Formats: sequence, C-alpha cells, structure tokens
Amino acid sequence: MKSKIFLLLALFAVLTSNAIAQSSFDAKFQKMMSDGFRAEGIAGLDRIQQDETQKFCSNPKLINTKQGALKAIELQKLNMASIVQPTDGKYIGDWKNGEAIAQSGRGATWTDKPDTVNGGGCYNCHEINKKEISYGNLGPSLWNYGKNRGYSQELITYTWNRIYNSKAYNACSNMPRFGHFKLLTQEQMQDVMALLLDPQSPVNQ
Amino acid sequence: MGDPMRIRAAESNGIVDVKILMKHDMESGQRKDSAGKLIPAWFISTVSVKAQGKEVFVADFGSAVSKDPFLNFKYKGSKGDKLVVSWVDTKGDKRSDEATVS
Amino acid sequence: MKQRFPKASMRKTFRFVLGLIIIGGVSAAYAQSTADEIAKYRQMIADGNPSELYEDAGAEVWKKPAGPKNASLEKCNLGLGPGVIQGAAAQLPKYFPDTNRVQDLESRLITCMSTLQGISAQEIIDAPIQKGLKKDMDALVAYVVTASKDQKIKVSVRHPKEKEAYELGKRAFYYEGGPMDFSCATCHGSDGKRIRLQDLPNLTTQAGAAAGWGSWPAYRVSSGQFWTMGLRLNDCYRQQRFPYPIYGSELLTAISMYMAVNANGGTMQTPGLKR
Amino acid sequence: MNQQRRELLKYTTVFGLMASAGLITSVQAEEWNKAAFEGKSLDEVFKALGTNTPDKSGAIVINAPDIAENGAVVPVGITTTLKANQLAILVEKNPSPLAAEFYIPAGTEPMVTTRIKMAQTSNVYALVKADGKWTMAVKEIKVTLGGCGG
Repeated sequence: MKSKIFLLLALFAVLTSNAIAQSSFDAKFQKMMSDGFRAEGIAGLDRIQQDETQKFCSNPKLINTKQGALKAIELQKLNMASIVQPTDGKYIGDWKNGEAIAQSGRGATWTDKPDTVNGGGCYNCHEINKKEISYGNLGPSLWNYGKNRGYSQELITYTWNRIYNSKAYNACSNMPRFGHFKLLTQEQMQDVMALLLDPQSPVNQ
Repeated sequence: MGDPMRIRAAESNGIVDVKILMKHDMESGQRKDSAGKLIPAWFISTVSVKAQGKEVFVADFGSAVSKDPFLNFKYKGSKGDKLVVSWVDTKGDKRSDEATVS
Repeated sequence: MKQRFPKASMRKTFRFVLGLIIIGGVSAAYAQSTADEIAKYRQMIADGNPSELYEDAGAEVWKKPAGPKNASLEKCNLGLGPGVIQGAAAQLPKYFPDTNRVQDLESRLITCMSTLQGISAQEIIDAPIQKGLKKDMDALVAYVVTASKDQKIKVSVRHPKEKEAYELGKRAFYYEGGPMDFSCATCHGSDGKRIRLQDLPNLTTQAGAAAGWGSWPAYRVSSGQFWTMGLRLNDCYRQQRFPYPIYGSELLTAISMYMAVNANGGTMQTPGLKR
Repeated sequence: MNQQRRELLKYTTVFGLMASAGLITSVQAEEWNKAAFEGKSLDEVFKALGTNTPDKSGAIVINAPDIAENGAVVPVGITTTLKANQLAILVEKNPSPLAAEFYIPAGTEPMVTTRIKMAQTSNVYALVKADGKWTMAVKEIKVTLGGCGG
C-alpha cells in the first residue's frame, strides 16, 4: 500500500516537473519569437500571431495522433465555412491574366509596397502550362486540369474553394489560403480558375 | 580604386591556364533602384593581361558582362611568369593586380 | 507477349507525341534534360566562385586594427581558442562560457568586435544589409567559413543550453504564420521537392541538412552578393512573409543550431555558390 | 580593323615606358568599339565589326548550358580550331547584343570563358575572326525564372 502511494507520488512529481519544464520551455520560446522579430514595411508583428489552424499545424507531433485527426476535421469545417463564392456568380475569367498571375510570386513581403499587386506564385509549386519548364513540385501537376477531370460545376466549385481556402480540405495543406487572407482578389481568382478550367486555356490542350 | 582581383594561373605542358575574378558591380544601365530610378551604366570596359611584360590577352566588355566578372583563357608560357592584370571602367576607375604562374 | 505495350502506356505515348506537336517541341521530355542542363550550369559557374573576393577582403578586416580600441580581431575566440580560425565554423553554433549563451558565427563575431575592438554591438545589428559594419561582417564570415571548407560538421549538444537551443530551433522551424501560412517546414520538410527548378533540401534529415547547412554561406548569383547564414535566413523569412528577423538574435542562432546539429557528420562546402 | 589593331598594339608597346612610369596605363590606349557595343541589333553590331552576317562555321564551339538557372550569370565559352585573333559574344535579345570582344595575340589559345547577363531566353552567337574574316556559331540558351520570385 505504502509503496503504491509512493509510486503515485513519484509519478505525480515527474508529471508536474515535466509540466513545469514544458511551460518554462513554452515561455522561453514565446520570448525568443517576440524578441526575434521587428515590424518592417507592410510586414507587421501581427503576422507571427497564429490563428487556430496555424497553431495546430505548427505541432507535427499532434497532427499524427487520433486527437489531432479529430482536430483537423474540426479546423477543415471552420475553414470551409469561411469561403465566399464569387459575388458576381462568375467563376471563369481570363486565362491569359491567369497565366500572368500564376507566374508572379510577388507580394506581401516587407520589400513589397502596400499597393504591390500580388501574384499567385502557382508555378513555384505546380506544373501548369507545360511550356513553362521552370516549375516546382510541392503541389501536384495541374497540366490538363480541366480536360482530365471534366468541366463539371462540382469541379468548378471545388477548385474555387481550393484556391480560396485550401485548408477546407486538408487542415495542414501547404497551399496558402488565397481568398481567406485576401492574397488574390476575386477577379484574380477568376482568372486563375480560367487558366485551369477554360477549355481554351493552353493548360487544357 | 577598385577592390583586389583574384588571379589563378597554372602551367601544364607549356600552356598557362589563367582564371581571373574581378570585383565590380557591372551596372548595365537597365536596372532600377528601390525608388524606381534607373541606375546609370557603370562597368569595366577593358581588361588587359600581360605576361612578362607582353600583352597576352585583351577583353573589351559591354554592359552585359555579369557582376564580379570572370575570365578564363590560356596562353603559351611557363611557371614563374609574372602576370599583370589591369582593368579600366567606364568612369575611368582602374585596378591592376599581379600574380605569378604556378 | 501480346500485351507488351499495354494500352494505357500507348495512349500516354500518343498523348505525349500529340503534346509535342501541339506545343511545338516543349514537352515532358524536359524533366530529365532540364535537370542535366541545370547541373551543367551549376558546374560551369562553380569554377571561379566570387566568394573568394570576399574572403580576401575578410582576411584584411580580420588583421586590421579597428574600432575605438584600435585592435584587430586576431585574438577572437571562435570556440577553438583565441585566433584559431581553421575548422572553427564547422563546430558552430556552440555554447560560450564568457557570454553564457549559445552563439553562431555571426553572433560570436559581434561579441569579438564589441569586446576586442569596442565597436557597439547594436551598431552592427542595425547596419543596413551589405553596408558599413555589415559589409565587414560579410567579409569576415567569408574568410572564416573558407577555413572550414572540407571539414566535418561537428556541432555539440552536450551543454544543456546547446540542447535547449536545438529544441527551440526545432520548434521555430515548424512555426507556421503570416498571410501564406508558411513555416520553414512547408518547403524544407520533405524529400525531393523543388520551388521552380531549385531543389529544396529536407532540413529535417541528416542528408538534407548537410546539403543545406553545409553549402551556406554562399555567393548568390541572382543578387550578385555574398550571403551569410544570417542574411540567408533573413530572406527565408521575407519569402515566408514573416516580419523582419533581428540580426544576431537568439532566434536565428536557434534555427541555425537546429540545422547544424541535424547536419552533423556532413561536410562543410563553404563558401557555396548558389543561383 | 585587324591592321588597325596591330598598330594599336605597337603603339601600346611604345607607350609601355610611360605606362610603367604610371603616366598612363596600357588599357587606356586600347580601342573600345563604341559603335559595336552600342549597336541595338545584330545587324548594327555586325556592321560596326565590319562584316555582313557572318557564315556559320563548324570549327567554332560554344560551351554553355542549354538552360541557365539565372539570367544574371550565364557562363559562355568559345573555343575554335581556327587561327583566331578576335572573338566576340553576342546575345540577340539583349538591349545591346554585343556582350564582349576578345583580342587573341599570337601564342594565346583561341578560347575564352566568361559570364554574361541575359535578359531573356535568346540565341547566343560566338563570333570568330580569323584571316580577316568573321564566322560564327549559334546556340539557344533558355533563361528560367527561379526562386520564389518575391
């Protein structure tokens, strides 16, 4: 009996000391982050304040647990709910503009101005038009995107949602939430949609 | 007065392989500064290389030679040759450095 | 035997050939040849690394008396004893008892410049990139890391503060934020990834960290500048759309510690030459 | 041109003493072909070099990658089996096509490697002057966009 109590006490001591160590580590980390950055140009310190999705995705250990899987579903719902469909009902814009947006990786850095037109940076991570040989592979190839998948309304809505807020489908997707954080305007997203989904777009040839 | 160059010259079978790196911005006149103003052209226009006092190589550059220019050429020579590399740029700045063939 | 060419692959081939015709010879066939040609490009520019120009300048800065105390840096202790440069960068970051903290090369050079030469540390931190005291720093870094070329990366985590810096760096590596939701891990957390045509080392593995950590600082062809690790990380955070990381901060040292320890056993190929 | 050049070299040796005395440097005495370097098209450059469009020659090799990872630094080398005394590198789509010109005295190998800037994907021309006649080789070099582009 005595030894059981002792064991329990010992366990408690280990747990609390772990917890104390953890919270002191957390405090050190927070201090390091807040001392480590300063605001510059359009990049304010608010950018290191995390929303719930970012907080969750910064913890790779948690993501791979059962609890993490449940949290991911909850966050996906949250992100899905924030998506706004195009206010003018138009999903497909001009693929030529879309190509230019896909090529440009500019915008939102501290060397950009508040009026810098953001690009989508799509080629950084995706193969899109095969004519562009300089493309990244963090995301899947989008060559023949519409042609391979058909041009259904379902696909169109899905694609809009993916560009607007990729975290609606995968809580820790590597793809920026272009609509959610207003990285692209509605018109720009319509143009990128056209690049992928206009049957005339070179992507679908 | 420009910054020092890096000159490497090594002889093998009677041929001296010369590699030169020069420190220069080589402004093309096409670039804009952060305020959107065109940065005027300013580049090395001529590089001359002498071995034992004799001219063995001359390069004339336009505005399209890269920043911190690199040159590689070969001439018939020997170990111990004294090389003098001189450049002049479009503002009249000059630089001369020496090296010995190894 | 009849099925030697399955239909699917025939269709693929057909589509491929069709693709070739339609887009005028630019096609998927590039994948391999693109990689080969990029490799050839890198090999060609590797001969004649302009970092050497910075290294020469750094040797001068190291020896020249400067600052209010009019002293040189020849007694600077980078971890292997006063004035020892050979191999020093391969063992950084590390814990220094005199400052009671873990320091990377740049943070340590700031300490030397302030204690030996009397130069204000804040002045170095605040100097604009590539100018004034930062220009001296760039040259010094080029000089010091060249003296570790071909050395084995050997960074200690024996001291509790070293271990802690590693853990803090790891956490910062996975810290997601900004309007694009990026962390270091977004691009450097898995194998075989590229942005455009640039390979992204997986810094969470030994091989990737050795390739990444081991080839910076480097002369960067696209900017025509020599970049220290401090500047490399500064631009990573800029591209991550984060605010501005403070030069010489604990944060940059911790991130460096995370990469360097992961890279242990690899080889310093510094200074590198990058796109 | 060739004759002029030789005279210039002689001139340079005459001034050698002055140069070594620091009065002038020999590089000052070199002729920089302003018209050629400021030519805005291949034809203008050819004209300034004193030639029509040069014939293509199999004896000239351009050593350069097919794809440049960055247009700011594109390595380009020329080698030739011709008895060249002058070499030149031209980039068709640069605002000023002539990138560099090289003079090869006797005893120097007819080869050079340097690095040039390319504004975009373009044909690159290696020109070689031998026995008073310009010939050339052509190679397309693709310039790719790199990095995050921010």
